[in-house]
Amino acid sequence: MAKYALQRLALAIPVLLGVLLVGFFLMQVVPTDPAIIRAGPQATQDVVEAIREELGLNKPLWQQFGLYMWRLFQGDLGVSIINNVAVTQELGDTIGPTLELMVASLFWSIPLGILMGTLAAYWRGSLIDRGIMAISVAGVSVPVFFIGLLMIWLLGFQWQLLPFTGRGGPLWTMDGIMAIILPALTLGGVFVGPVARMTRTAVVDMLSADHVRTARAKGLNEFLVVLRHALRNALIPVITLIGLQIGFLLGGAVVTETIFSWPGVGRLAVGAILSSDFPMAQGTIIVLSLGFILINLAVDLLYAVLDPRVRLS
Amino acid sequence: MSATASAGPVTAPRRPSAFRMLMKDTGAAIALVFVVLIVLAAVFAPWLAPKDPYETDLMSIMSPPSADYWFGTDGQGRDIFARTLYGLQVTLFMGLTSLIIGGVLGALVGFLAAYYKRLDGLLMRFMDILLSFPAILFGLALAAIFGPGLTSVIIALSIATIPLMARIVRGAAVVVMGLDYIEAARAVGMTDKRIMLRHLAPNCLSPIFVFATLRLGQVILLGSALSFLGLGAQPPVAELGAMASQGRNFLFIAPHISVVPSIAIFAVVLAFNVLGDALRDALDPRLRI
Amino acid sequence: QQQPRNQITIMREIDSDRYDPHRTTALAGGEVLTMLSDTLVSMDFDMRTIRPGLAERWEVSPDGKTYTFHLRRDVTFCDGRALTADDVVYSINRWIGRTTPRVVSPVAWRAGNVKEVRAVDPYTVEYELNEPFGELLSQLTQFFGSIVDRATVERLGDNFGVQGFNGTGPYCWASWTPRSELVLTRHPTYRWGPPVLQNRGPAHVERVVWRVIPEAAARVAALQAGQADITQYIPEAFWDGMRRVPTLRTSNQENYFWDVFMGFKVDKPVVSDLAIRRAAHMAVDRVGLARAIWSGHATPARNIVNPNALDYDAQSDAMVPNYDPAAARRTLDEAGWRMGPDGVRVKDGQRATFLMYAINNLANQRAAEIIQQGLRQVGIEMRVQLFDATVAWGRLATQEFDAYILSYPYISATDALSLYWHSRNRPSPNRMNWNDPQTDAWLEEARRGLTPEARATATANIQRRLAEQAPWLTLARNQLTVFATQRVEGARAHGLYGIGIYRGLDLRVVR
Amino acid sequence: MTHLLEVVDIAKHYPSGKGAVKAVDGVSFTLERGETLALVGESGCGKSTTARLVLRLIERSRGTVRFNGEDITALSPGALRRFRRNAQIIFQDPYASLNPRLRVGEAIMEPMEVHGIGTPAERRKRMEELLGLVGLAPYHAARYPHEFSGGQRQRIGIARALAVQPELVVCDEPVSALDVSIQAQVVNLLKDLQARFGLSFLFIAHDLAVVKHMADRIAVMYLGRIVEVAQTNELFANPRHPYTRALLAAIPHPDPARRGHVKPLGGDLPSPLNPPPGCHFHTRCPFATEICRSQDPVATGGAHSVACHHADTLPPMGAAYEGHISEAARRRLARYAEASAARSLAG
Amino acid sequence: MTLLSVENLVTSFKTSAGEVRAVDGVSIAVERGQTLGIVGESGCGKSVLSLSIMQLLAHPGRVVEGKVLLEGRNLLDLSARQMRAVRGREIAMIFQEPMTSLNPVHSIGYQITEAMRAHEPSLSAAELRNRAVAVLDRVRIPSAARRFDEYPHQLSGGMRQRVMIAMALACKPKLLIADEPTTALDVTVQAQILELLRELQAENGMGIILITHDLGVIAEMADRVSVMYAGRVVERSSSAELFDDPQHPYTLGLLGSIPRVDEEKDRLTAIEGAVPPPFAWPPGCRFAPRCPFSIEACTQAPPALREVAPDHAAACLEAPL
Ligand SMILES: Nc1ncnc2c1ncn2[C@@H]1O[C@H](COP(=O)(O)OP(=O)(O)OP(=O)(O)O)[C@@H](O)[C@H]1O
Ligand SMILES: Nc1ncnc2c1ncn2[C@@H]1O[C@H](COP(=O)(O)OP(=O)(O)OP(=O)(O)O)[C@@H](O)[C@H]1O
Ligand SMILES: [Mg+2]
Ligand SMILES: [Mg+2]
Repeated sequence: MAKYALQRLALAIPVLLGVLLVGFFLMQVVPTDPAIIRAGPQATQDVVEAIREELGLNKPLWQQFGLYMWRLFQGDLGVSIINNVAVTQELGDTIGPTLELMVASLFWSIPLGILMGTLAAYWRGSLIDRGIMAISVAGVSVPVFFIGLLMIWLLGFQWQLLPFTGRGGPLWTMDGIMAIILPALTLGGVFVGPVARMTRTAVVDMLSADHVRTARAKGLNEFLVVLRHALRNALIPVITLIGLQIGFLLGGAVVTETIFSWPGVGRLAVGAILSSDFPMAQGTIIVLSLGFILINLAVDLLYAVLDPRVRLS
Repeated sequence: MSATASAGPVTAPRRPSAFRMLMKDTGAAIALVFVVLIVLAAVFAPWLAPKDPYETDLMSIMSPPSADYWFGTDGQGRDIFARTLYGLQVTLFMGLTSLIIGGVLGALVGFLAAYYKRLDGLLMRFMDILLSFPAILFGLALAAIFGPGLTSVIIALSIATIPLMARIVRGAAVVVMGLDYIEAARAVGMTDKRIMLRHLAPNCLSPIFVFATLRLGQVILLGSALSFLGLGAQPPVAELGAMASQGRNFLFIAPHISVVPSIAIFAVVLAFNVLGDALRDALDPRLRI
Repeated sequence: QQQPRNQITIMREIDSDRYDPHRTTALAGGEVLTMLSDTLVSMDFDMRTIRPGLAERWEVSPDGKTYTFHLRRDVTFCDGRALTADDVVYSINRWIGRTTPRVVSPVAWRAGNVKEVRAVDPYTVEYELNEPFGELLSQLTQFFGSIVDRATVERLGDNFGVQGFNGTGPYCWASWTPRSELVLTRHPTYRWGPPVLQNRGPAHVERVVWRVIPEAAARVAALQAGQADITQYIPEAFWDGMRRVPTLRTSNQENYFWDVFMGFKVDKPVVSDLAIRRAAHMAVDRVGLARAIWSGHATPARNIVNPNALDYDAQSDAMVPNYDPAAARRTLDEAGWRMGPDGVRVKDGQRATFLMYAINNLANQRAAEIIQQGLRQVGIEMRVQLFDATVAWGRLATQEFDAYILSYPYISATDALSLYWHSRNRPSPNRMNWNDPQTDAWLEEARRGLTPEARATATANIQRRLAEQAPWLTLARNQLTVFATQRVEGARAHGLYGIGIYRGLDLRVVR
Repeated sequence: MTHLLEVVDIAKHYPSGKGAVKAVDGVSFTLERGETLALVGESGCGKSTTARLVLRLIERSRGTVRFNGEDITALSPGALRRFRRNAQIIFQDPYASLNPRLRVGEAIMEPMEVHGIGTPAERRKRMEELLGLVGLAPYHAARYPHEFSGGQRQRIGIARALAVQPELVVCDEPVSALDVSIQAQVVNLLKDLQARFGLSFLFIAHDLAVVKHMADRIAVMYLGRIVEVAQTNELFANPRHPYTRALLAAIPHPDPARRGHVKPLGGDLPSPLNPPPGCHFHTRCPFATEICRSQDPVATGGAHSVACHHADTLPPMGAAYEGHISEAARRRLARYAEASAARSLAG
Repeated sequence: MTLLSVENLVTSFKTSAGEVRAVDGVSIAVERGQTLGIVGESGCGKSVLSLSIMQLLAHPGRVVEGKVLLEGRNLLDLSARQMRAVRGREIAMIFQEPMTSLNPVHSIGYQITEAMRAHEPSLSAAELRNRAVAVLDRVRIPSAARRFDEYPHQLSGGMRQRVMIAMALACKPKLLIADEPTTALDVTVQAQILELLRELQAENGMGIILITHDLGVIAEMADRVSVMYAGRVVERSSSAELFDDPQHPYTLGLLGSIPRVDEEKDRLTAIEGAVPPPFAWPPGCRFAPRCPFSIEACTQAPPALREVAPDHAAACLEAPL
């Protein structure tokens, strides 16, 4: 297990380097000179030069990369072109709300998706199955923003049930909870479908597996058979696939944050890109990728916990 | 091994073609017809559209669907029906282009990785790295580099498709590579190229096909989301995501402006997904993801 | 859900890049800065009468060149330090670029042609001009004239108004999350509010939260649901509906001068051709535009200056070409612009195409598309590029584009004209690159404005000239309505520089 | 005269996480023209790997393989292609051995095409001949593999292997996946073809009964090594290696009278990842002594070679299995065979 | 009383090609302490028969006719709940693939105790563990106590099959159905497992239904044999009788097809053709198309299984041959 974990970690390292490299080159290829932007439109040539010097932009590329890595290592991603705030600080402020939103969406969508998938698999071919699968395929086909807009229109505006204008505060306050419901419903809404489909497939596979027949032959009741022998095993592939789908969720999060004015990294990223705030854009992209890598790492480890074949080898 | 394997029929009834199996599934048949209609509608948008999609009618701003404007007009008094037709064109173009670019490259990588085991580790590790960036991040990064626009979106989606296709193809190809007929082909002295083209690739087509259909839906969703965020197609281009994005400001007074293009995206993606599911069931039930 | 009792939330569409009165000209900056700081004099709701501010009274020398301001003695900054004449001198100097490090305010000219600003004693400031400037007091009411604390400015450097602020306003800087939320807290010892308001201080509410909600729909719903209290950023499309909502109150400002226009760079190819510019005037249906984009809550415009503004010249209104696509085509035909195969006219191998820049907001987006379509009908192609507000200002200062859409507030004809048309103000805000010695001369005359008649004549001359040369297409004159929930009182629309809530001292939570 | 095939100390080690999987670890044998050499052993002992090494479908870790005196492990790509005309393979899984997208006729003609044998018309003719040879009809050529049963597919696989007229055919468990009745058909076919074309077979199997029926000589493999090689009858009559004895003792014979004669061998097959030191078999061997645990035994004994330290001192095994088949059964079987032959002639 | 008797069992599958009777009127019987061998080629319905007895048929399969009497009680009449009490407790089953029949994510100890817990919920954890270790010991798993917490993938194929047997024996069933328990194993391991089964039967006196396609295994293990072909029993007798006096042409064909170690033969006597798939089963005798002795009448009506010798039945018009 420890070895497996290390292996996974080792695998993550080139990926990590890739992310950082891409982040670095992002800043290299943007059509704008960071020094000029930093200096402002009226700055004189020597001011720009001074800033170039300060930022190390005159050094050869590999040295710049080293410098960049060193700064990164110290948690320095530069400052926003727009308002001079340290990128790390902005990221620090926005990462919480993003995590909050993601967790809140996964919190309900994964259990529900798994439940739906399991029910559909168990009653394969029945009306229940068809109904659930119809919902799921609709779920994977619907644009996030459509769900979001419908939520805002109906639940927020027409019926005035819930707020939709950003974060209401920390999650332990009533306001915080009320404010997160619609975004979490929206973001989770696009996740239920995929999870249900994956679960159904995996559980159907498992239900026809030999060991499930063995479990039935032992005289176990159906609940235990499904729970311990079909679903438990099905979770292994489902977890992996969920890990892969996290990217999908991330995309949804960016849209959801934008629609609901949620002060998260996704919205920050979009804003930074639209305002050509390259350091900020770079920071958000690095952070989002890192988050994704971490989640996948966690999923891999969880996978190992669930699967003794991996855990014990 | 048991003796189970020979239960195969002496004269099995000819396996029904995938197309027949598709048509047996009502949902899939409808989806197929729908997809064909959508493609036709997109291709013939200039002839089908009753109005110029860019013509602004300042006398009827945000008017609800009517006999004159079937889907109503948008905030600039443009015919949403016409714009939706053109939007389908843009959306499908975006989806297909990125699918083809990413798919071809990905399939190439997948085949090479499966065939040349020595390349496998390297290529797939690289694919893993690509896979570590969710598509949306490619979208963000490319928009950051080249500025928002359809081209950025297409490149981003192509790149994001490469590792997925590579994995699918490699997965399928590795299974086929393990089959004896590949070994037989090698034993007979065939060249690598011949084996790949004649024995390997044709037997990996089903998963490629299925994946492509399903991926097209995903790509369209992603692309329209990027446009919705303002990172993709730029106004006044009639792109469904961008249209929905513009309309959301008037959600409470003229919901149809957002809802119509959203539903159009939904319908297109749904059709591709239903079709993809049915294709998968028909071609290769083991491919369920 | 309900707001805390002592808090008021004001919504807006976009954020400012910074909150430094001498470095920003954005409305988003100004609306907050009027709460964070004070000016020497204040503007009444009639948009003409100057009232006391930090200066309780003032004298003007007979030659109109020296203004003496007598400051209140009870004024303190948010950090508790008392305000003295030195602060005023420092702030005005900073505005006009006479401090080190030098700050370049894009609107330094608004302070007049300053000879020197001196502290005569701790509570008296002498403001000496090189030439008379009839508008000085009105200009000093604007947020550019805000008095700031030198120590804080020097401590924060580039981050002044980004990471902190120190002013004498009714509210103090608490925190800023760019593009999301800016929080102000009450200045507890404040009691020097301008006499135009009922409450002279301290403010009734403890916290004012400025929340950025980019979605118009979200703002509308948030107001209706009581999640926020006040906003002036409701698209006109919603106004009629919102006015019928019983839980909301509205406040209109009649004397509101805020115009949306499209300016042409008169020295760039294609748009340098008067025929093109005049044709553009004739191709754009401004009545339709007002109806379409602003749902009828904007006044279709012709002349550069609002008819209600001081020194408006009615005659030049008639000289501005009216909407008439047929005439536009004729004009272009006559000028030798032949229709090309792609529907774009050509003359001497030059396609009738130009690039337009604008801030990326909903109204601009929509207006641009409509104008684009109108121009296309007469054979002119307008390429559009929209920029996020944060970058747009930078891009608008360049020479990359041929035309641009912007909107701006003004106080009077002189104010409006001297902002944009003096050759000295090139490249920005004179983005038209209008370089005409005659205009400059008229402008000087109007500015000096020794007699109202002389001033009126000079401004009328400019208006006529510009109507003739058509470098500027006024698209619409906006109206100001501030929407508030029944929960708050005192949200009266003011409109100075487009700012809805002036100082915010009257704001009060009633439920 | 050289041997048709001479394998000398060939090995294949697959790298793996910890150490190497020694799938084949020093195997040597020879095969003469027209002879059938069987390779038997339990699952995972390296039979298929040996087969692939012989055909150079995988690269060896060590050793040489000579075909007609030529070292094929050193062949250039062109020479290797020529070699492939002379050595072919038949697989175990009838479902995996045919490309489902190729018509059966194409599958059989393809090897000829690759080697440029004949004109298209000649190839077609030869393909039809081959189909007839394996008991199929010419009209089958236009069908796809999925339209055939397992036994028929195995015949197609045989036809494809014979298309290039090889001298050597490696049969990797060609009948293990088939039902008994079909198995008999294929075994008969292989024997007929061998007699007719003078083929040499390297015949891999784990069913000793089938091996006895097919092979001239038998090599018994255990964990990547050959432990005993002998003429078929000699091996059955006088098995000298303890493992060979255990294998023979474990066969359940279709004879209730012999019920209970099965003597299981204790323990499991060790992993080829880290085979036991010394004689690989010592962990399960009832006769193992100290020397077995430390020293590799060397094969001795010429025509009947054994790799066992105690080969000469082992107690005799007792009489080989002598079947008892009742008279009634024998008579009926004969009648069945007659009737069957008559029918197939008639039909 | 007969331990288990199956009478005229018909199991059908609804498929796209129509209804398929995979088991078509099969009757078998097992006594306590006796082993019934069921032999037949792939696809003849052996597994479907055993799953029908256990009522574990997957979806399209359904028992449409017949009786399954366990000590006189018709299992087909039981409720789902009652049937669960029978499974594992009175009839246990082991399957062909030891690799996949165990759940890879649970320890083998858990899987064994689970069976016991299902039937005796009152047992404490410690008791469960002790009994599981004891039964693992019984199936000769070395250091059983340690193995208890191991997972299937850590065991060899033979060990896994032993665990399967241990699981089946956990509740001391009266009848064990073993569906090709050794097909996937090597001969040496097969011999171990067969010996183990024989020992356990001697100890417990349980009845065994042993399904196989290997006549050698039948000869080795079975007391009585039913030969199946295409969903029907074609011959039934004691094991000794079957080999000494085979009566059905199919049985003959099978015997002729296997190479015998004790015989030198040039050619095997193969059965022509292949087993037809269920939807193509001919009317009349299903073996008729492949049978060298078939006559016109064979293709008319299915021949009944009738006594051709004492305690020896065959379903052939020609029998006794
Ligand atoms: N490509 C490979 N990589 C790693 N190990 C391998 C590979 N191929 C085979 N092995 C290992 O080599 C050993 C011998 O395999 P091989 O297939 O030759 O056995 P076999 O005797 O043919 O067995 P079977 O009767 O099951 O076909 C096995 O332990 C197997 O796991
Ligand atoms: N789910 C099913 N749907 C349709 N037909 C089925 C199904 N399961 C089994 N059958 C049919 O029932 C017949 C008997 O199958 P069964 O599995 O009992 O054979 P078997 O004798 O156990 O063969 P093997 O030796 O391969 O295990 C087969 O021909 C098969 O086609
Ligand atoms: Mg093998
Ligand atoms: Mg079976």
